[in-house]
Amino acid sequence: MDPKSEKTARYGMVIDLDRCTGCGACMVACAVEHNVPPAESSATPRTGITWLRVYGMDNGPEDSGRDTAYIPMLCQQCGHDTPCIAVCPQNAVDVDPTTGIVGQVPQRCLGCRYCMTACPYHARSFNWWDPHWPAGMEKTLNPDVSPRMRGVVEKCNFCHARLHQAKAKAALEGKRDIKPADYVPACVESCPARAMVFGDLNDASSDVALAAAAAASFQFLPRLGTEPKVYYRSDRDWIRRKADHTVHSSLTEAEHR
Amino acid sequence: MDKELIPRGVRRTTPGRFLLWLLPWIALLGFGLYGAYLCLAEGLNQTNMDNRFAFGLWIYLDLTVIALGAGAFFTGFLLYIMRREELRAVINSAVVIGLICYSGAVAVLMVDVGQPLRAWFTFWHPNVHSMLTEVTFCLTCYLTVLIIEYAPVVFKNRKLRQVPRFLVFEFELHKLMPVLAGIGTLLSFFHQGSLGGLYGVLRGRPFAFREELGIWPTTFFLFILSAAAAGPSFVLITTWLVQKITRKQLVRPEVFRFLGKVSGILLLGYVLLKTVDTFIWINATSPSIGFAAYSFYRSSSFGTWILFAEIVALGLFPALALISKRMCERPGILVAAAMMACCGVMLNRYVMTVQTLALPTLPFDQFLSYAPSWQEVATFLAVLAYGMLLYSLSFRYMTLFPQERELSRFPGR
Amino acid sequence: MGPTITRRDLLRLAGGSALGVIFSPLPWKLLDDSAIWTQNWSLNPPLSHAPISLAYSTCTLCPGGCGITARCTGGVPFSLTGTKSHPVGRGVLCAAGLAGHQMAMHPLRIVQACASSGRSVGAVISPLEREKAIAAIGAILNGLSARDAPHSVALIDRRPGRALSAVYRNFLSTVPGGLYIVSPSAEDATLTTLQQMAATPAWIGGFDFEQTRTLLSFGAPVLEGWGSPGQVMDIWSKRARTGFRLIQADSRPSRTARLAQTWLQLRPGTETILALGLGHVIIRENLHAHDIKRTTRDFAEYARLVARFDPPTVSALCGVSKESIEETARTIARRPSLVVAGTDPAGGPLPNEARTAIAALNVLLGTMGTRAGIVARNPLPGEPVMPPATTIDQVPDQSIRILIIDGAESGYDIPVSLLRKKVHPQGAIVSLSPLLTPMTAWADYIIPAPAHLELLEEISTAPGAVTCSYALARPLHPVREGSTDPLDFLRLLSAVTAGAATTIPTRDAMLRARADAIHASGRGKVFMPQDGAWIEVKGLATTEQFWQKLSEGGCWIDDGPAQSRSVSFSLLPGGNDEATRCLALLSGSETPEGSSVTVMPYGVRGATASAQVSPILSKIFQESNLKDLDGTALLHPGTATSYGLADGDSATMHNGAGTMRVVVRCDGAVLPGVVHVAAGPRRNNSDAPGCVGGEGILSLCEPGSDGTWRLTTATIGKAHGSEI
Amino acid sequence: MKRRTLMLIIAGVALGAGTGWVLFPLALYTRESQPVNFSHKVHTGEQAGMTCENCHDFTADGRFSGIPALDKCTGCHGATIGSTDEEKRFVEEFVIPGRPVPWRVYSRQPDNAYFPHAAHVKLAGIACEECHGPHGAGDALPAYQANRLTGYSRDIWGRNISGIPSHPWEGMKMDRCVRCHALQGRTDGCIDCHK
Repeated sequence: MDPKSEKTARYGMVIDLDRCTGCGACMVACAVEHNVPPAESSATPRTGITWLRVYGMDNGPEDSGRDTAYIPMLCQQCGHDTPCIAVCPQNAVDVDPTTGIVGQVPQRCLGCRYCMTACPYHARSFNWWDPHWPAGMEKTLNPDVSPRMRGVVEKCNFCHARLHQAKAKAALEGKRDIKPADYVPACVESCPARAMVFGDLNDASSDVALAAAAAASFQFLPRLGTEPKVYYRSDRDWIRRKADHTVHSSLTEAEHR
Repeated sequence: MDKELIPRGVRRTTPGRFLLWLLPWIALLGFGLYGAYLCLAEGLNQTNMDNRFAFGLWIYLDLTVIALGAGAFFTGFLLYIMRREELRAVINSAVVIGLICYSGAVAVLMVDVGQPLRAWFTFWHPNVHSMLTEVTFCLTCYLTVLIIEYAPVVFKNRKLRQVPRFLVFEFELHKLMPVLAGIGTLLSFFHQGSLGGLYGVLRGRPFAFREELGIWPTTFFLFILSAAAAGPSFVLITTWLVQKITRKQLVRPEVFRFLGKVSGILLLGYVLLKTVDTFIWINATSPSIGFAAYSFYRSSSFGTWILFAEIVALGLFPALALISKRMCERPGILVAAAMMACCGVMLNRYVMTVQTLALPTLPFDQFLSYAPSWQEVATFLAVLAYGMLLYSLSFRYMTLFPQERELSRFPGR
Repeated sequence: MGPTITRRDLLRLAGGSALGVIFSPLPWKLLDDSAIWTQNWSLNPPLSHAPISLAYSTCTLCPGGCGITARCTGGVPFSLTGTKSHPVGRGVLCAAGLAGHQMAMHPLRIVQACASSGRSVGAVISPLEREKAIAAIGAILNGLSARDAPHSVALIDRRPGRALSAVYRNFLSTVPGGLYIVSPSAEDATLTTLQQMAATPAWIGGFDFEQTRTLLSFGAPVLEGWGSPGQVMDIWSKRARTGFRLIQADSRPSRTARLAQTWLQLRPGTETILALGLGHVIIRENLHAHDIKRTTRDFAEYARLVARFDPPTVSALCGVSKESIEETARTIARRPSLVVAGTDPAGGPLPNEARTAIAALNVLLGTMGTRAGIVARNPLPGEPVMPPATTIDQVPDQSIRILIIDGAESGYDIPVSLLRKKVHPQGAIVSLSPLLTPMTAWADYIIPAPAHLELLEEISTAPGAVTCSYALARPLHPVREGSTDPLDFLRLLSAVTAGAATTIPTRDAMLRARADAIHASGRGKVFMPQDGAWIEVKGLATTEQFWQKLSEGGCWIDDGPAQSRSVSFSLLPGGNDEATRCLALLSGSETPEGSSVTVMPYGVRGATASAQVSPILSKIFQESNLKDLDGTALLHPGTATSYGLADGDSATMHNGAGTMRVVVRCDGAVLPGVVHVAAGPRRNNSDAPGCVGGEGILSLCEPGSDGTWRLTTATIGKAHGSEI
Repeated sequence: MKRRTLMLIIAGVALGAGTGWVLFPLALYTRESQPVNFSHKVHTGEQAGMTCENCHDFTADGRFSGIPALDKCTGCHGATIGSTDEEKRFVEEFVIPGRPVPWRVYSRQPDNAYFPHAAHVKLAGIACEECHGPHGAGDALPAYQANRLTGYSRDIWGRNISGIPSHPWEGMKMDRCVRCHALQGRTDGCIDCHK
């Protein structure tokens, strides 16, 4: 490999669903970090812009014997057959060869929303409105992330701006590879329950790689073959069963609905 | 002035009545353009689409009109390549319909995308793997072809013929027609197909995802076939409608029957392949990614009846009707069958667009519904009105049906 | 050839120039630039290029006291995170805190004194010169005689325990007829009750959560805003290892209830019965502390009372199975365990007997003063020890001339109807809130305080904590022109108040006094956010040094809890009447008549009708279904259909107190016949600032004879006509 | 006849080309002069002998400070040290009131473009002049020109309207970055340079 370019990483995440309490701190931290504007008055859960969204999931029975899990859903950074990349007509979506992060460039996007129909995780949001900030609040924008304009799609990129800064810091010291501690996404940093672990899956010794390899860890919709780099973990069987969408579960789901 | 423009030997209503006919369509066009303006000026919050229903009425109707507009390329193909001369009677009309459908679809797409000013990026930074790139390229190219094909029809106009250069040009173009028809066929083949591929490649949408033949999912070929089948039927219907509205006989009955037969044969082929594909999908494709095909039909009003309607009621039945000689003797049945064929294809496009998006993928998702906003409807009505206007003008001032003149001289032949 | 220019000539010229233009940069660059223009066509704000810096402060949105590390560009904060390894915040912030730096730019920020044009819905709030407003208040104050309204000035402090609170109390004690009122937070509710039950009223306690293994919570929002989020989440996420168990007794399927290992879904208003039922099992099975006779003064009476509350009876009344009642009693009897009573930020306090019955369980189990139980806490140095303050429901009606509502958010919401009832018709309500909350909108005068992180403030011991802490909240924004420091307001008010002869300290002096007292005590150590170092207070020679450390963002922590003195408690402080009140419950509460449903308001700390959150919290309230917008009504699907309602419908609720519009959300976990209505944030930009809006569900809540309003009845039906 | 036609067409071409090449740039760009006529020559030359890094340096976290803040200047120019009127004006208008100088930045990239100086200067060892040209030797600051349509500096596109650089350092559009990275054999994703 070219010595000029840094060693290739595969950034990924493991989210512990037994720790998550659905407090929503990650969602706010994410929106603040990425200069996502507050909702328009008529915005709804279906038209809002959330790079990261926490869903509630019940085990079915609706007596007090029921169990609930809160599931933070962000771009799963699919590592294979990434559904959104192939469909974009003008290369606004790509997977970064050195980090494995699926990137989205709003300035290239023409807003056809084909990628949104392609994403099974509903991890993409469209800018249905022009972005608006209350007077004065635009002064509190994060200088490392450019705000998006109306009519384009946006999504999680593992706080890539933070990776930029980590790399710049390393470069100043003449290094190409960053210190893992210098690159932590906003959601991971903010989680009060410390439910999220982030790092390089290629680095077998990293916490995230170990957690991802652990028995209790799993992916959502693994059978689609998109190999998400966002893993989840739980000791509760019913969650793992639902996440691994099988023919059987899909039928019972339908019954349930 | 108006008189001099009307082709020789045919009778057309008075300018006054013609204007009266145009007025409502002009009004509708105005209303529709206002809706489109709102979407462009205020942004797509004017629509009822959302992050889950990222495609809505517009995409569905684009697919539909392009399927119905396939008449243009397929008639051209049969006439110029397969040398089926009887189709010369409707080729001009078919071309106009194609032009309307395609230009309309492109116009709506320009409103549908969030950043129309960046549309040209697709040509400058194309992603060759994207079905949508294929669609964009073929659509624009084919639209140009249609315009060139439409040109001679215009130049044939009585007044324009007086300019000698135009006459020469028109003559030259005519020699070009077979080539254009060939190119048109090729282009249409690809964009009709890639419109189908659009959904077939959606690995993340188990309802739409299909196995691949070569580099294309099966929907690619099914869309081509269904469009080719629906096209002639639509030409048949429109011609019949024009006859009814103008109370004139424009083409000989055998033309209708031929169109019907062509449509029927293709439709039968489509139905067979669709059935095979559906079985593969139910038993292999969809289970392989963890979804039981039946679950798609349990979660809502989209019951299995849709499959039946799409394949049998609006597929097999009209196909058989169109093929059988005895039935096609009766124009009523012929037209009805053609309509059913078109409805079947429209239903297919509807299911592919709407049901695909309405169905949940994640275990905690809900089945979603969507109803277009008036701005969305209006924008599409604008296309309808524009089509009506363009067709009416073409019919009045150009020769869309060459047989009309003699038929009007010896009616009932 | 003639000189005449023909049409064709022009055509040729045009054609030529078209050709020329094609071969010039014009069309191509225009195409490119127009596309680049779309990058900022919607006038996206330009980003700052100023240098990046870090600033340390403390969050004052709630009494939790989490440490803040702010990233600033050109001195303006653009992102907040919890200060790493902060002793109170544990390096994290809650959702509201993460957007705290935006509160100063809140669209509903009030930046000048205002007066309301009336008390009816739709009355308009218009700016008024501050001095004029104060003069008007003074006129009312001195216009009314002590006969009409004995309480000249009353002040509601929703965050007691601050240096400011002490100044308030001081001021009010000097004013003849001055009255100091609190609305305690969920954590304090249990502790103040225990204080009332204790023989020595000076006793202060804290929950030793870290150590305890079983927590029985009666509706306390343990996982949704309790103490400092960092600490609770820490305990929760370690539960797999420590075996920490949460048992939630709650009628509502709150997040806490859904997540708790055990959820006892009891019928609304049956907390007292369940608590006494548990007491019954504990005594019957001899699970109580061995020295119970010594630590309590009225065990016999209590035992006699709970004898009547056998599991079958209780189960029938609460809707909790006999088995799970006994199971729960046995679980909490396996010490270390804790029992806490909840106070929903929007639902208001539990009735007295419920609070005592629940608190009594702690005494019964002997968790008082023991490790992992409720341990005595040393008072904060310099904090005057005062008897528990009154709550609004204890104040006689129409007895207040001027009611001041402090801007700080913490305790439960108070229905405006209740406030109005307590204030004399000619009296006035004055709000010091910097934000136009639905509650503030009802005030007669608004003297807005500076916003969050604009003023040098102090934040002391988090409610329910076992050790005291103290930190300063350094301002990250300049104070906005037109807002008034509450201290200045007191100064101006005392000038117009007859007999008010007190000197109000300056903010700096007020806080330094506290700091000096702590330094003088020589106790504890200071955590420094810059490097995470700990500095012994003894090691700091001068008070100035200590103050310096605090103003750099340091956080002072007392060493360890106080050595527990054995305190004796009364299990039935109310005596016989309380016993009879409890026994009356056995006859069962009257269920609402046919057409109407039981209504329970609920809310999240810091995001209720009396609070505003940053508009960016729309992500969790409006742009997702994670938390509920104001007026969300949770119903059981069955109940919904029986009233002809479906999920997502808009419905109207009505009772004697008023009418309101709600949005139906069906949830199978809600008890039939019960409607939980959210008092939360509204949609962004939906409040028209300056216009008096309803206070949501609280406007339907009439305080009952027991001074609570968490349960009311109303009719519900499909809404007709346009949005209200 | 034919000649007339030809002449007319040629005239047309000239007209069109003229508009496109001459009038269009004039219409497209604004011209603004800098608040202070700063002379790089004076500072970098014999008298002062400063280097680029003296003023345009890095902060500890690896960010590039770009145009220095006022305090950098105040370090030497706390009071007038030279003899020029321009410096006198600068001290009176900015240093004494402590008003930051509203410099217009010639090479400011759009907000959505991310260019880490650290990586290019420290790792790749690219000299400042390679991208910024020899303006360090310039005595006067050229007028700042902003594109009326996009609002970005003309130097991003390049002074030459055709987009073909007349000097190797001219123009800072994406294709230039891409070309160089391609030559370095680097593999990048879009978001490596877009934020």
